[in-house]
Amino acid sequence: MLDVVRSTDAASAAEASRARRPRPLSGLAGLVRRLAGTRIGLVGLVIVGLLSLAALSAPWLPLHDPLDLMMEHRLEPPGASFLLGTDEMGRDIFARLVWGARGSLMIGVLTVAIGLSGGLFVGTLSGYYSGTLVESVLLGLMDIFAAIPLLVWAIAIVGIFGTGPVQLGPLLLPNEAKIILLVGLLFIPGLARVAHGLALAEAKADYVAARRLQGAGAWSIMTSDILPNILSPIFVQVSVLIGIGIIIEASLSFIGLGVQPPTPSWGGMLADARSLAFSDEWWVATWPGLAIFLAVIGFNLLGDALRTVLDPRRRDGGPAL
Amino acid sequence: MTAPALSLSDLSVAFGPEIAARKVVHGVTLQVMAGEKLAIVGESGSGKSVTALAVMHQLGRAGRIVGGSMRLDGEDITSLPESACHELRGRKVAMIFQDPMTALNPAFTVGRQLVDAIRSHDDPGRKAAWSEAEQLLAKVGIDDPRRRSGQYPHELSGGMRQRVLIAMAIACRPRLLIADEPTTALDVTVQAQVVALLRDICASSGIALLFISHNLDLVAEFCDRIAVMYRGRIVESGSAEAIFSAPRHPYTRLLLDAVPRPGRPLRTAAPAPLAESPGEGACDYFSRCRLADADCHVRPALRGAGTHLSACWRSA
Amino acid sequence: MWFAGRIVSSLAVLAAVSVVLFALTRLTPLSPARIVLGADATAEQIQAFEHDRGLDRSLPAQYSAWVAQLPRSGFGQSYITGRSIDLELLESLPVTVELVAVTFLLTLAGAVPLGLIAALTEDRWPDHLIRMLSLMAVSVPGFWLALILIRVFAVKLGWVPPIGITPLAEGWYAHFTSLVLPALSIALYYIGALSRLMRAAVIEVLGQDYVRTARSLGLSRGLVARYVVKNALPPFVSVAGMSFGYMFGWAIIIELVFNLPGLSRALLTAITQRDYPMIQATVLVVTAMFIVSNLVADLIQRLLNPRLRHA
Amino acid sequence: MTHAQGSASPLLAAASAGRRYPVAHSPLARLFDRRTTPALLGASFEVQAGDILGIVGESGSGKSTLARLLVGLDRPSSGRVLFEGRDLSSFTAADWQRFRNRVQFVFQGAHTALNPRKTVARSLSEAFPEPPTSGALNALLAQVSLGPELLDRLPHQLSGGQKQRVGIARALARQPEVLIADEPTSALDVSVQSEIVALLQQLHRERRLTLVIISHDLGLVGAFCDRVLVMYAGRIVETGPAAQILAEPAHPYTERLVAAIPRGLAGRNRQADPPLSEAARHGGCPFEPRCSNRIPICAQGEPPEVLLGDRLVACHLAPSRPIIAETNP
Repeated sequence: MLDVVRSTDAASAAEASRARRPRPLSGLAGLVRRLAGTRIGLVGLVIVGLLSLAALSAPWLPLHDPLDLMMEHRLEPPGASFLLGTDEMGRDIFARLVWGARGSLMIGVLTVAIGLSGGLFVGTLSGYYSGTLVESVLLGLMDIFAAIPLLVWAIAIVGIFGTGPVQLGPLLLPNEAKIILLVGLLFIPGLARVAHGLALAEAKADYVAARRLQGAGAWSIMTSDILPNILSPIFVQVSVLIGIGIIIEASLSFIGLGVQPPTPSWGGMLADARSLAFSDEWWVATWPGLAIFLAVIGFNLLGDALRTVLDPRRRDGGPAL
Repeated sequence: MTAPALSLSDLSVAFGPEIAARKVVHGVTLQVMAGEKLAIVGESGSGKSVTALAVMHQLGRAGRIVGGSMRLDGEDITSLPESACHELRGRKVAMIFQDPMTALNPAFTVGRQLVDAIRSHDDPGRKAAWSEAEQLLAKVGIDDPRRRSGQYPHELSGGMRQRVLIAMAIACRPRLLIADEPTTALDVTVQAQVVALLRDICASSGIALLFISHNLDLVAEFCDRIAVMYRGRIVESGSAEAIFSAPRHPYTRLLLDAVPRPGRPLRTAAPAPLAESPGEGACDYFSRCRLADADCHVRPALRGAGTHLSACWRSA
Repeated sequence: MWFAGRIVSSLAVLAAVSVVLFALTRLTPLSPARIVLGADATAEQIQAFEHDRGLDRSLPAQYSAWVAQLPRSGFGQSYITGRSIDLELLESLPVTVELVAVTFLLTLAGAVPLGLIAALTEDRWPDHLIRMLSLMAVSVPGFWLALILIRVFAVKLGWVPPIGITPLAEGWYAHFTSLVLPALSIALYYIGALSRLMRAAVIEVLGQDYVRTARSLGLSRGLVARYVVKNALPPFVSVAGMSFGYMFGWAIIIELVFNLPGLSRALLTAITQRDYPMIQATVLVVTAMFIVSNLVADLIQRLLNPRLRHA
Repeated sequence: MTHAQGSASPLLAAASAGRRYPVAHSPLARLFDRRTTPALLGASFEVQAGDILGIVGESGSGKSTLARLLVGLDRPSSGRVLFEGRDLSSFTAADWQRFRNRVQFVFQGAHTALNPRKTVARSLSEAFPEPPTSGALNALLAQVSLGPELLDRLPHQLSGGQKQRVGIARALARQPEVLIADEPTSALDVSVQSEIVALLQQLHRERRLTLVIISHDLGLVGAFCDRVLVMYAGRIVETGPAAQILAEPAHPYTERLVAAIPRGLAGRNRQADPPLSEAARHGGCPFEPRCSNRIPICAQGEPPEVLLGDRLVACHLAPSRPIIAETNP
């Protein structure tokens, strides 16, 4: 029952049912098709797809103005005129949810984009130059970064710099940009460690030595051999990290350090609804919470599906935070 | 007359889900008598390891026996509940695997693992088990067993680990010992020692040995009988002398020629050109065979006079 | 030897982190004097304030002065209240540590058995159920869960107090129950994440050759389980150690919801007041906790893994 | 006497080439921990154009390290590796380019020899200095008896033997004169092994390819190579013509290796040497702890290299052993 057959004979026999090598990505379309082939992947795709669509098309949807204070409609329960009801200030909750999705998804995706590019860069470089000063310095730097409890630092830094826009050279960074940069930077060490381990294994593989014997340069080997081979196990974590990014953004907004009012955000809506959570106006605190939950579970489902599709051999539980 | 230690008749094993099952062992019949050493020889994918795992009831979830029967010491073990499998393994049949580097638990000392093996059937008590463990280590040729038993696997060489594994396998005096390529991962000099150890153990304890290998030269040195497997079927079987000196199946001949031997030039013919593709039910060796002709579109059965059998229309 | 090296490197990391943190607080465009003294403070007043606190000196000079005073007067005084920061931390830190400790125990109690069950029933219904639940657990934002828990268990059912912490003086049980909801709000995520990790680690070990060896020798299920767990624990321990540190971060948010007098109150108050010495001290303490918990996790991992021990 | 690219220089040579690896992984730790482990303790030998040289030894004997030094994948930490009399360490970028066009490497046919995400066509194309035509790719595959239908396949869609053939084809792309192969058959089934050996022999015959074959299998190397070099614990313990070494090993370690070759019925009831202590020895003969012929001097001094006919043997006892092969024609 618990036996796992490992001998070469049995393995080759079982090969028919289970691919042993990760199949290469054949374009985004191919990946989406394979994701949709799994049940959880399909659910994840639908959730993430619908949310993204809603977020992108918010300005063109027939919605109430999310900022419009209709004091005469304060705390109206869900119904025909207000699909999900209104909040304490008489704003339409549904409209605010749709507009709030923009910030949540954008921040989630962009933080991971920063973490991913940084992590891949550091990981590949340090893995390829294993045993040299490059690796020591980069990994030492990552150790320092990794010694930082992410959330506390995010809170402290936003606290220190304030929630207002910050001038950085020619750029005026709104608070959202600060959070994206910050959380993205703090995502780097975890991804870099994983990438480093994978790149190290690839760099030791014979095919890399073969490339060196062909006179291929370090850059060419890193970009055309190592990077594509470590991408899919890393990719599996991306989805999960987007979910974490969304939760962090919502948490920061909840304590007033994230997306600033009046811009609608899910975390901010929950902060407004805090006092109502204990009263009978349940809907005010329920919908934004559900929205976060739905978005995060959508990305987590996608992550699980990606794991099955891209990397059937590795089955770790994903990063914990 | 005593029953054979192991008797397989018409055993078939398949992998995969019911609808897409792939048969990897087709009707294998063989017997190993007590104290006898039988070798199964074949290339990877020939089904030799799967046959062994079927005997151990360790096919995993994907694999299952789909035909035939297995008897161990006269007792039918074809289908057994999990609890009975536990009784079977270690006590009646034990197995050693190819890679000694990964087959020992890295988190426990070798003495502890040996003691666990000893105590898992007929527990003689902790103290007695430890002294028995030291005796076993000495028996498999490990110097200073007391010190060695306190060491972790990573502190031992590959040859020594394989000796420990052999000690664990014979700890409960099984009737049958299955060794799946136990020497492939070892250096040649160590390989010779491990083979010698297995031979001595069979001789002194009467344990039957089923030795799985891809090297005919190696098994011909010490096994009594040889069965050659190809694509899940036995294609030739007989005494080691008969097979080695008068091979009948072209695949056996290929295996014999493939191993370089000192004092003999390599007979390395280029692979035969692919003949026309055979249909269903043709001889499995058809596309690689130089002798194949129209007869070979029908798969030959294992046949022959006496104990030397082969599955080839061309064999005399 | 190894441990000494590890402690030295941990201290080095802590020092590096403190530099970064110090630099960040000093690099902000806003002078704390503005906040402390109010909008209509004169330039002279501000200068005097900054001079008093050494804020007009160069960054390295400020840092070395700060380090020099650490052993004598600890983290110094708050800009705002003038109180000793050490005293302030001594009041708030125990609350947070206790909350995190309870959270951690809840997490272990939930994650280990669930992960084991899921691994041992891989691809059958208990596994599917646990995986689905853990997936949901890691998707619930903790502060929202806290709101729900308060509404259900405190407001509707009245089993526990909705907010605040009942002092230990009022009885062990009352004290503990007042911590259960906040702890659960944090723990649920980690139960989900760590049970998945445990499952993966056990499944990985179950596929190892030595487990096959143990089975082929007819070792009892209990023994095989012990073999598996001892080998599956090291990766679990390392992530669990890291999680212990991360829990402090979530504790800050959850404490706010439950209005607990922990680090959260200290930090968030300090943030609104731009009380930089206080922010610095709080974050540094949490970071130190994080580093120590990772160190302990490494130590346990070494004890569990003879390969590392002998290296 | 110096050779400047003279024809008298051997094609490839090692002059007391040794390699030690630092114990500490990072350069910072190496400042404090200067310990090193020797992988190769100084090997000297020559490869002449057209030779087939076999290097034999057990795992950890330093044979793979030696192979990596010969092909420039790693630099010796002591001694030199010479190509046509020139030290590899003095090579310029242009020299390396030329060297790589002439000396190539075949990896063990394990699953990491080919990039799992690159098609056969891509892996082979990269081996050419210039992007090749499809005709060139087909011709290259034909040299290793593979058909063009494999070009679009990924490594996991190939059999073990096919993978190894692609690996050989990759090494042949620049039409090298020297091919160094590290365990080219050890990952393969016996029946496939012989096909790969046949392919290498054919290449040697048809293209006068110089071959250096590294293997743990003395039987294979002995049957295939002209000259054999036996390594033990980072040292060369015996060098000589393959036939002589197999028939009449002079070093006790070689003797053991020869005795351990499975020989079918002929080897029946052969007694294996008893296992001996596997402790490493510092100072003295490295093989002393395992040697059944040892005498007191073996533990004290490193054995000298003794010339016995065509052979070099590093053994204290070598001069006193009767060598039959030497007297035979």
